[in-house]
Amino acid sequence: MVETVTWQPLDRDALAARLARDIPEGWSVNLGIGIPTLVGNFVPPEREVIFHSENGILGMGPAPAPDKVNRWLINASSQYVTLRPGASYMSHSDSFALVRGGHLDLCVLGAFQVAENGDLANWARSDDDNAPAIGGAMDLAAGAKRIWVVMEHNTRSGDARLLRRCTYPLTAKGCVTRVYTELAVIDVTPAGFAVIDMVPGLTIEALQERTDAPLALP
Amino acid sequence: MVETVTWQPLDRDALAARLARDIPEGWSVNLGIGIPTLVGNFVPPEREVIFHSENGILGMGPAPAPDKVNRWLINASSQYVTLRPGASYMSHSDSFALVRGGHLDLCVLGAFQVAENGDLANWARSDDDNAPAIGGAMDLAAGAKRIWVVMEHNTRSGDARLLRRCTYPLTAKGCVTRVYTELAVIDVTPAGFAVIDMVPGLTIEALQERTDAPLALP
Amino acid sequence: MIDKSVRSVAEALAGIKDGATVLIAGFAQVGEPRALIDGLIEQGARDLTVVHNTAGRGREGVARLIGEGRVRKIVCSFARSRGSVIFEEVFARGGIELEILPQGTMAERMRAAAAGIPAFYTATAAGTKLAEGKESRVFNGREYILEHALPGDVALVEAWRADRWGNLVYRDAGRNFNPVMAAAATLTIVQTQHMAELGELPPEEIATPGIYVDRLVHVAAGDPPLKN
Amino acid sequence: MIDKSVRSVAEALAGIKDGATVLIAGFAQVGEPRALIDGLIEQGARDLTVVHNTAGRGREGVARLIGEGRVRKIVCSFARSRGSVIFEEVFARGGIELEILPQGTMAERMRAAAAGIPAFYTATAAGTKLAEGKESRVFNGREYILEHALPGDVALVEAWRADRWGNLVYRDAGRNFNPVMAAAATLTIVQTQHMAELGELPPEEIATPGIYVDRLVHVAAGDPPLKN
Repeated sequence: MVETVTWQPLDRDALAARLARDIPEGWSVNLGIGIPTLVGNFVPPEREVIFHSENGILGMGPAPAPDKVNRWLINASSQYVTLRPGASYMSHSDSFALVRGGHLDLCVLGAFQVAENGDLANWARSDDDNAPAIGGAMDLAAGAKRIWVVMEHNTRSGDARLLRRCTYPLTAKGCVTRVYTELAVIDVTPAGFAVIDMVPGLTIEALQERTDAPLALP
Repeated sequence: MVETVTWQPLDRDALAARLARDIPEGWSVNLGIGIPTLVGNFVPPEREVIFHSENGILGMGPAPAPDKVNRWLINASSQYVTLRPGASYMSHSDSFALVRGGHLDLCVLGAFQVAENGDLANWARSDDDNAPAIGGAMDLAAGAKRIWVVMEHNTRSGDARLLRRCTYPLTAKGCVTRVYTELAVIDVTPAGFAVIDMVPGLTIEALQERTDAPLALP
Repeated sequence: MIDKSVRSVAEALAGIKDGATVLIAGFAQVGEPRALIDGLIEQGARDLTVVHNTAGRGREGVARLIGEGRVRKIVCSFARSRGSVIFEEVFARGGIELEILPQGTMAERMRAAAAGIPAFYTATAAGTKLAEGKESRVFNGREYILEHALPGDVALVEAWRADRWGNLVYRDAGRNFNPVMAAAATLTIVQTQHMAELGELPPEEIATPGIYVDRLVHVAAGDPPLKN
Repeated sequence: MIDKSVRSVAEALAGIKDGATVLIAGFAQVGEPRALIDGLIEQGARDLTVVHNTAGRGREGVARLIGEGRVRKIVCSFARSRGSVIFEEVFARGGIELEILPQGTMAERMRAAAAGIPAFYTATAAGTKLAEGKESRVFNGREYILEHALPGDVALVEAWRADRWGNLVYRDAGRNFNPVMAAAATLTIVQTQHMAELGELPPEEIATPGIYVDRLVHVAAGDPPLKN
């Protein structure tokens, strides 16, 4: 099949911005490492969103100017951040009690794979990874009210990441509620994946070709 | 048997003072309702003992002068207290985490009965008490490193309170390590009760007569 | 702009349903959200399960809520105690269910609800009458019982200072059950003695972050009543 | 007079035994008790179980402790990650045991140890490879796994300010694992950037009360190193 490319994938910033559009004022949100962290740059400060970091910060603001760095104020990705008025500190145990207790409206995570039943795989590419870096991802995946995944639609070698079943070790079962890729926004529903947005010009058929699990239009 | 009364029982204040003598500097201590509360009056302020109250105070000082009352500062017996320098506040959940986690060196409790295996009964005089007031006694009894009981040696009708086995419902099993009465100080040992002090003039035979469980001298 | 403050106690309490589980903070009237309790009586919800340290004392507050026949079940650590006159009378005629919990177990069951822990083991009450009917298990030679999370549909909380995000600071021993109850309920309603500007409360001192708070009403209730 | 301060790092660390479980706080070098870690290397205890968020990064701190062959087992949430060069090498040749935990489960297991809870249920990691060999149980239709308390023989902690009772205040994100580790160990050793007079630390702000602290050494370590 010859496909006429009449559409453009989103770049990382545009993808982060696309996701940021959907975060309403008042939500408490944790942003994972990678593209998720970029999301914070696209939530305008006048839209009050309360950003949480696992290392005990609630109410983070954007990165500081280079000459205004507070070396005691880093996020869970070890990046310097600022505090918004209204911010507060807590210990690691209180911070994860908050996570595990379902008090975050949203956590945005990167992923290797997402399955149509909402299963998430984002910490190991193989069962043989015997010394992985898990951090807080399993706690966040199991705990937040909503898990939105932001990832590239396909691997570098072109394999699908939106699958019938994950082939990599799971981070959590059935936790993902929405996926943002450079091509589309896809809800995870009881009936499987449902495409709710695509980049202009892209067809559902072209998207399906790049996707292992069946896609529905809502 | 005719007994020559050549000894005097301690009054409440003397009993509290006797117990207070045995609390070393540096201990963290919770005092229950009743005679235990009096113990605080007999620890001189220069001997630094850290008094805890279940409602979230660590580092209580003595009662305030009547014109210096802070209505926001009460202990677990609902009495006005003061703060010592070095005091801190915590929530109820943190306060009982501290209790349950074994961080108190000592809790002094009143009791109805103590058994020679350390069982404590201090919340109900009958299995039929279907609406009791338990408060924090079970948590303290199960959690503190040491439980010292302070109580009258006998009931008003003359029955023994130091028993082979408690007949009242238990507060906790095997928790009591020492008992202070107006007549004696008695350790709870793996072999049962061992008298370590008596009021002057009292004989072990006279004390045994007032006690259900066998008493040993250490 | 996030602003959790509402204009009246009635607005703060709107929508509480019959049958709700209501966590009511405070310890011996210190840090007790009395205006919200009175408002709940006005509001009218019935058949409530109330979690509070006592079964009410005197004739006001939780005692009055019970007296008005609105509490199906009370969960507390002190039931029969000095001044629990209304509870006694209602309980004697079978008008209220009672669940007695050790105070620390009550606090920890709410902390578990807040922290996403459905159940935990504790040595408190093991081997006692209160352990009857509860699962027990031995760890390292000691007996523990299994206790379950105790979540609230609603929490009523009193703060000393609050900002529009719902960040709370408490005064002295007024903290007590307030933070754990605030975190353990689906709908957390706060009466605050003072309102602060956003950013005014020190980030190190905030004992309840606003994430746990839903509605906020300014009630300058003043000091707790003097005890005799 | 209670005075938990000692004169040197060596004195603070005296008596730590071979085979001890050592909780080491800090998150990405913020709030990390580096002077105590270096002191532990000097002190000489071997065969340690170390609980720390990572398996060490770079060549200093926990990484160096591992590199010197003093750690029998590392319990962490990040093992293989950027900069974990020493761990990688020691692990590859079978020179260290590894227990990987989700970060929140690690924190909560220590909180349980501090709070007298031998075990609790959590949904974190349920249904994943990390749940293999762990008990699981369904509550309200959801699967949870049983996790056990994780107590330390020793905790190494960094505070911003401390008084002679061992009351601690932390700075900004320097709080992290410090309070929970301080509370979860039998012997809690603190390095503090500043000493305060007793009564100087506000009772509302003390994040670790002195009851959890055993020894205190003044180390004006300064700000954490600048990240690039």
